[in-house]
Amino acid sequence: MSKRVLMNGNEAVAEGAIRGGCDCYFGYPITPQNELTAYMAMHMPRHGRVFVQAESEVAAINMVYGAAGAGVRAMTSSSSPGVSLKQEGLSYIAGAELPMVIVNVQRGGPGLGNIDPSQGDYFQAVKGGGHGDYRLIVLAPDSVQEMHDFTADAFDLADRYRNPVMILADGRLGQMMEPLILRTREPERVEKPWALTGARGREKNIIRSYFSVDGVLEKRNEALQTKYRRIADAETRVDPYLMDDAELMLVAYGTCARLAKAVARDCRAAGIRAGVLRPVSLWPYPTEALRSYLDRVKNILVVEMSAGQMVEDVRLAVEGAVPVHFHGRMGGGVPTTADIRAKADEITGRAR
Amino acid sequence: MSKRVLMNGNEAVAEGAIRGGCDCYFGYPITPQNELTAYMAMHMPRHGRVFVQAESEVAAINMVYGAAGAGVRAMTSSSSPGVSLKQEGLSYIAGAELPMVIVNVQRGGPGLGNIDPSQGDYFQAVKGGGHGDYRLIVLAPDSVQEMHDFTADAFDLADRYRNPVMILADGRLGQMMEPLILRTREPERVEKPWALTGARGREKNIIRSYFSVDGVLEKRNEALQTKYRRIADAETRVDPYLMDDAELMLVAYGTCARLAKAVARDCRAAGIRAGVLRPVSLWPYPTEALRSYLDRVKNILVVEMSAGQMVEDVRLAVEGAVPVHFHGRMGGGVPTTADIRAKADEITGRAR
Amino acid sequence: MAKPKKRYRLAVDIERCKACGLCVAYCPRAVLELSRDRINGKGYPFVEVAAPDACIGCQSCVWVCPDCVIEIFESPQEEGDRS
Amino acid sequence: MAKPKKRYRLAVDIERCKACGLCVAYCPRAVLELSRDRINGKGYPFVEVAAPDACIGCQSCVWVCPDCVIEIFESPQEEGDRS
Amino acid sequence: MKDERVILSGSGGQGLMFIGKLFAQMGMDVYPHVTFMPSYGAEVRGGTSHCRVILSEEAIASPVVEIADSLVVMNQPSLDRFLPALREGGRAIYNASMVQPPAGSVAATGVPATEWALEMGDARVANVIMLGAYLRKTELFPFETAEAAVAEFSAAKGPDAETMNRQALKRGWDAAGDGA
Amino acid sequence: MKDERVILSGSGGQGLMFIGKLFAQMGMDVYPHVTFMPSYGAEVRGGTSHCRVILSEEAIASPVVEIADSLVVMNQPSLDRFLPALREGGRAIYNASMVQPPAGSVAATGVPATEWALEMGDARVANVIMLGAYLRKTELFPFETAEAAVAEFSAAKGPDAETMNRQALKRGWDAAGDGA
Amino acid sequence: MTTTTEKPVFTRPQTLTDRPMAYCPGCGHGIVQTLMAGIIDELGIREKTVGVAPVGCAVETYNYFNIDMSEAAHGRVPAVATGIKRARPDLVVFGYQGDGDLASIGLAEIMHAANRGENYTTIFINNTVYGMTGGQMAPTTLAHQKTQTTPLGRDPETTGHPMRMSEIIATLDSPCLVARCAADTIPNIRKTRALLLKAFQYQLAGQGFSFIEILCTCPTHWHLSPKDSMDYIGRVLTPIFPCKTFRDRGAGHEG
Amino acid sequence: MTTTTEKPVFTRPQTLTDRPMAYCPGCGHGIVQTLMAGIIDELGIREKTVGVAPVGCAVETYNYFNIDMSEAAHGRVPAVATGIKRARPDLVVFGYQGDGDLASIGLAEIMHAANRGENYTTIFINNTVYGMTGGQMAPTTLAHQKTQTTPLGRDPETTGHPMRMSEIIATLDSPCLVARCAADTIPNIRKTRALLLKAFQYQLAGQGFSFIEILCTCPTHWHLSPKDSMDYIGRVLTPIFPCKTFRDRGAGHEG
Ligand SMILES: Cc1ncc(C[n+]2csc(CCOP(=O)(O)OP(=O)(O)O)c2C)c(N)n1
Ligand SMILES: Cc1ncc(C[n+]2csc(CCOP(=O)(O)OP(=O)(O)O)c2C)c(N)n1
Ligand code: SF4
Ligand code: SF4
Ligand code: SF4
Ligand code: SF4
Ligand code: SF4
Ligand code: SF4
Ligand SMILES: [Mg+2]
Ligand SMILES: [Mg+2]
Repeated sequence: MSKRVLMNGNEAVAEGAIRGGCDCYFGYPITPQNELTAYMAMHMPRHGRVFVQAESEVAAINMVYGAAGAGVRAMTSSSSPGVSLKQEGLSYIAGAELPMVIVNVQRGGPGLGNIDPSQGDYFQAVKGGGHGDYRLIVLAPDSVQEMHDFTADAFDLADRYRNPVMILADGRLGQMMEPLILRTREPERVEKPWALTGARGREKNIIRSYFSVDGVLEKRNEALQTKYRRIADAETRVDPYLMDDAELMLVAYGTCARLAKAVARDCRAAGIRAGVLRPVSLWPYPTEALRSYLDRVKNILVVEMSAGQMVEDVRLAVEGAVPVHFHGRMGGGVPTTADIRAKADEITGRAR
Repeated sequence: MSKRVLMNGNEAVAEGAIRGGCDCYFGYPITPQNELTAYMAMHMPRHGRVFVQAESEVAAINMVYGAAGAGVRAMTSSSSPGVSLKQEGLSYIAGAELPMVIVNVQRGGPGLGNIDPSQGDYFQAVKGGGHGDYRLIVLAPDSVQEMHDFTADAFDLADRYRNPVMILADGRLGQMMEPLILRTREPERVEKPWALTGARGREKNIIRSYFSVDGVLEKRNEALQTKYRRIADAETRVDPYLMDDAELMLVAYGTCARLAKAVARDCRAAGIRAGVLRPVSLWPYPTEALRSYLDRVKNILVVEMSAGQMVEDVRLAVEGAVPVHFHGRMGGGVPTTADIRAKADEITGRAR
Repeated sequence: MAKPKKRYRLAVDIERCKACGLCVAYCPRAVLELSRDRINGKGYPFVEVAAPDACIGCQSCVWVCPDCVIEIFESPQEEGDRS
Repeated sequence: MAKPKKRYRLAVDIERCKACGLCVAYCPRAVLELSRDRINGKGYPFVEVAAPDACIGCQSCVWVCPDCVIEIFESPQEEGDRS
Repeated sequence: MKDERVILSGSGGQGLMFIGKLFAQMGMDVYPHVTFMPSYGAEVRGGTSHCRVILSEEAIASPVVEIADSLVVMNQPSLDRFLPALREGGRAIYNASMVQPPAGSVAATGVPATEWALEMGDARVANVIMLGAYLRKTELFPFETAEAAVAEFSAAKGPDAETMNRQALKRGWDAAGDGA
Repeated sequence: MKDERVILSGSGGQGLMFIGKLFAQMGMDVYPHVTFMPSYGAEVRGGTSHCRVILSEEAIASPVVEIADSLVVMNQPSLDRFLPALREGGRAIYNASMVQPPAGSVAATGVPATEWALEMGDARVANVIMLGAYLRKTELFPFETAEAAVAEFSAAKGPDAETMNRQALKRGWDAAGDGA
Repeated sequence: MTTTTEKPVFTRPQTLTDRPMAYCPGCGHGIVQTLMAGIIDELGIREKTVGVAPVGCAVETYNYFNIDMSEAAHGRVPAVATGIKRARPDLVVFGYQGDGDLASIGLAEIMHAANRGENYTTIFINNTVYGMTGGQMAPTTLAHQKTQTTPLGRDPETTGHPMRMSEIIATLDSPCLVARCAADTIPNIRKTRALLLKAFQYQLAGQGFSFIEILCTCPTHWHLSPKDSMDYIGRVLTPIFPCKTFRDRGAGHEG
Repeated sequence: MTTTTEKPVFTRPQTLTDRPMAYCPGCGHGIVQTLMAGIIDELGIREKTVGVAPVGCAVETYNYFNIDMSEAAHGRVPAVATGIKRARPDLVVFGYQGDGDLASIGLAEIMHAANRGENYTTIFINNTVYGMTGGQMAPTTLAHQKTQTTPLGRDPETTGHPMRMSEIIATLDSPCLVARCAADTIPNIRKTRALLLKAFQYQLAGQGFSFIEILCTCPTHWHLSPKDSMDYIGRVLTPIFPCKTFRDRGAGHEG
């Protein structure tokens, strides 16, 4: 085994960002992601990089907008209520096509809710909590290792497509410690001829999303949609587990995917051919991958820590071809493997 | 014909709110809804009611939270970027179950975009732009008369369910003038024993969405979901037009629904049996109503001023039973009847 | 005519006490002490009235107590009144 | 020795002018006037140099012009130089 | 009743919104469906401010007049911009003081509204002169209806304005009489 | 290797996180899968602060121990709260200075850790005494491994702390020897 | 004169519920909230008072006061209080805020509520840190103070100097009462009580916005004992945050 | 001495593009932006200057200046400028903001950027209204001034008194230069230029945050002619918003 270190998910994200070449971090404290901000406060200056505790989440996202516009790798992180406050800024960032990384360590909602883990912000993340037609690339890690790796990857992805990338995690992934192999790969570096660096020896650059002349904004939107199709073609990520011969397909991401995998193993021990399709990119959603199993699969069980959000994307992919079932917990509740297993038994007619 | 007055949509909303018993309005200027705020500035004080120009949209939504918590009818309005800023507040309001009305006169996005009409905030409105599992009741008027009536209704609905209600309009509906019959029906008045009125002769009341004790927030969420099902059962609204024998079903709301209706008439003149299913409540979505036509309908054409947002709800309802087509314009563009007609012809194999 | 010295009774709601020690520190008469051998339900060595007779009813303990643990009563002046 | 009086040429970019009249109002020598009979492409009766010789080059017109319409040049001192 | 779709356009200060609303208001008493759409957003540019009014027997799909029955234009950019939207055989009422007569198969009526308004002592009534001419041409309403509407709309501006506007309406109306 | 699922719990200042992390760290060198989960959120209440460590050959579904192989409890509320989570035949190591011996079919080992720590002159090392006892019972690691880990973890706190912690570990380890 | 029955000198205010406060031992929030409860009792306004609790350590204030209360999103207490007071001017409304809440994320809201002269009372707990989230830098954190997000101490060159909110609020014309006090010594706690009482009285008289800043301990994140924390206020905080009344328009005239 | 060729006295600054400004006739934005362009020319920093444009009438400032520029969401200019300057400290950064942008929705951001002493220059256009959206009340609107949202005039009792931002910013320790001037008379416009120049110089010297408030006309929403608007500044505005330098730390020392 390579040398592993024990870190919690929040710290793993922070160190992933640093190794991913994050130049500037702007954040505002909120539980359950404070360790991330604290880590950045300690380590960014040590690397000669920028850490700023912003006066609010709104300020933080707009600082990121500024720094990203200036062509450096910039990042912010928060948890649910704080991420809601960033929605206007995210829409601006997407509209101005700025690369940046945002981390949401989700907690129970709605409102102040609580600080327990949740996946209640799926819609916000993948459909667009801000205004207008735009997309974030959304990655959903399910381990501390992935918290680390995905964050580092996110910076490359963001630069490659001039698009914001969100790491959608939850309080449990943020708080738990696991062994972790630290990233050593160098970040990909792309030219940013569009960045604000001073108009020396070239035309001036403008970072904007306002296009008041008739038809121009629509053209911009069409270009965005074209880019989104390009991203969907190239960057859809999925993790199939025991899916080769599965008749029961569990679909779950993040924390729930780990539970689903345990349940799948457990089911198989009991003779139920279960497998897990874990969407790793939540946008672009692995619709095609999911569809590719529909000829063999007899039932689908979606597991989420929400009232049923991702299940809509599953149903959009399935289009009625196979029954889609749902097991969800809300407001900080986390499904147990026992409950998921019971649901699986019920679906497959093996209820005990 | 009853006595009609000529008003633009923004003023019609404002006067609808006043006649709907709005006690307090809190707003912040933004085009294309400034006439609404201006009307309230002029008329609320004349009725002895409260008008406050807040320092921001964030402040405005939280003032509404305060006033609604105190048991009065409260409202705010804005346009896309401003509504994005209200997402945290809306999640709090939904979580605390406060009745209130919010109006979004949508404009082109993402980002600063432009001030032309748009339906790009559909996802935000119906899926939840804020964090956590919550729902707004979302009504989509398609005329100045409905701007007026729905706003007045919205206050009753909000009180009945202790739930925020959104009027989802667009710049065109806000700016255009049409004749209007002013509302005379008295608002429904419900008791609000939960409101903050001073703990005189009763237990204290608390307005909150924070529930830190294990399991309590989940219970709250379950109660919310139960309420949402109740709303879905009772308050789904739909407007079928020429649907009795339609083989081509156009699905569109608001501004696009008017266009769709003209296209349907036009199609029929050309021998195409077209009809329009106009969702009036966008949440709860008229899924069942839509499904009820699927045995006769051969094609569905969804028309939106977006890259394709409501079309997902149509596809969720249709589940692959009938082909679902889409025609959309973005970033302030409005479909023309000619383009919709051309698409209809293409779908029905009558392309000219 | 010299005023008769007033006497006070302190009522300590020990379950509320978090043993922060502020009342002890601010009492001008060393009336109060944190328990050396007892703890309350939350595990705190709550405050005890070590020298009840010394109390002058100045309320300093009340002013500083963050948990409103202590109530003070002025005892009747008759002899034999203290239990 | 009396300084020879300097002479100035004003270059007015009439398409930029919005006829706000500020230069006219602030010119100490009544050099400028809004046109009474001509308008520019945007429909504004742009500013005209009515009394070119009166200009003292004080730049007041430049300081107040919101649209940077006017440029000023000091003319060479030779006679016959003005066209 | 014939449906009527009109675009009224001019420069910012020429009061097109006023006469557009006035026309919509008149239409409202007669037509079941009426829309008035001001220019806003990306439309406000190039020196024109405009509005569109539709009077219709049928529900109106879009308040944005795609093909107009009539144009009322008070400056040149307005004519240039909106002439393509005028239907074959449509009518254009133009402010002859500031606009060149349109070419092509257009029933064009020129009224030197700005000149006349200046003669009348208030440049601001040029719009009502144009309205008078337009109304006469459409033959949708009798003069009395128009006069009453103008009076009502002008009332808030005081009796002088009212008189002035009545006169302006009449002047436009008369100018657009037979053969004009 | 056997999988191990342990809940370590006590009051806020008793240093459970420290020994929990230490244990996870030791496990990391041997087991492919390790999780350490601190209590947070709704779990932080009722006078207990706790963490859960899982060492496993297989991928770990949930870092929240639903059924524990072991409990390490340093105060009474901790035992009361977590005893139900201990599996049939599981082991409980309890701080005999503050906790009543558990009833039922539990392999319970009491160590008067607080008392001993006070004797050693630093109440704060009670946690390491508990760790020593726990490690001895699990038989997962030799003493030397534990000692090295304690040394490494204590290093940052200075040589005195390191010595003290080594001694504490030894004392716990010995106390939990055969028959304890 | 002799008394024959026990006479209460201090008893638990009726405005306090039985719920134990969840603050850390020795926390300043508890001192202030006990004072407030006593004042609400004294003024007899418990049944018409509505409080607005912040997000911060005081988030569950509604559990401690036996009055109607509202939670507010982080920083938005002034907006929520404005909404309540405008909706029901007959109520007595107070907003209770920490320094992160008021001076950082909610700075625009407090300034504008103050500027509008909203007729409610603000109690501002300045403990120079974010208590609830684990002791991060607040706008009021002192230069060189170590916090979770200033692990080497706050560097004024890059993170700014401590913001003096009373001074800032006092630049506005509308507030009727702006003062800073401290909950450290007995005389100071008494003064604090007097100021709070005055603030509520001004509100009752329709005088408009009042702002009472209270320097409070956070023993937990100051890493000091409760008593040392109290001493720290006088020794370290008050030289930088002077206790004084910056505005006192006096009671008397309505509106 | 006689000259033989024409000598330029004033020519269009290179920093200005050819695009006509979209402001109304006589608008103060144009006066200030012409000054700014001249200063950028004078300092020779066009190629390393980055401006941040607000949402407001000046939203398309990037069309007028021949420099790199960023749009910012309404009120967030200071955050965006902070992001840019922190990312690239070698750039010269300015934020340009209206009174709605800076004093209303963006109040927290400007205060905190000022408090952190961010090393960029703020140009604050105070025209006492929301120009872009049609003339609503701004925080700086005068008492009794009629606007779209105060149709009967601003009532200070319910909507507050005009906020004096320079005075407020000057309560903070970090800013190196805080001043108010006016773009009305020739001497005042000259003074404005001098202040703007100084602000940029201080930034170049690493002195930190500077704040130049400029009283500017909005003839359109003041319903006055351009000239009357200019006079209105001196007659009506400056008595309430005194033109003065509130802080000038002087150049000289770095950081
Ligand atoms: C929008 C949002 N951002 C951040 C948080 C996290 N948060 C909770 S309390 C708090 C700060 C508390 O500090 P302060 O206001 O000083 O109160 P104290 O706890 O010190 O009394 C923060 C940042 C939140 N709940 N919501
Ligand atoms: C979030 C958001 N809210 C509101 C608006 C609408 N809006 C645009 S500019 C503006 C105010 C402009 O006023 P000011 O800052 O004073 O600039 P001015 O136009 O007067 O120069 C407002 C409210 C917006 N674009 N975004
Ligand atoms: S009242 Fe005074 S003397 Fe008595 S215990 Fe309290 S502080 Fe001590
Ligand atoms: S001040 Fe209160 S909580 Fe603290 S020790 Fe004394 S009684 Fe207990
Ligand atoms: S330079 Fe002076 S004198 Fe010459 S035109 Fe301009 S203002 Fe008038
Ligand atoms: S100041 Fe400029 S824009 Fe105004 S009239 Fe003079 S030249 Fe024209
Ligand atoms: S963290 Fe600080 S402010 Fe919060 S309760 Fe504890 S001592 Fe009080
Ligand atoms: S509205 Fe006012 S501020 Fe805006 S451009 Fe016109 S005059 Fe200038
Ligand atoms: Mg604090
Ligand atoms: Mg302004």
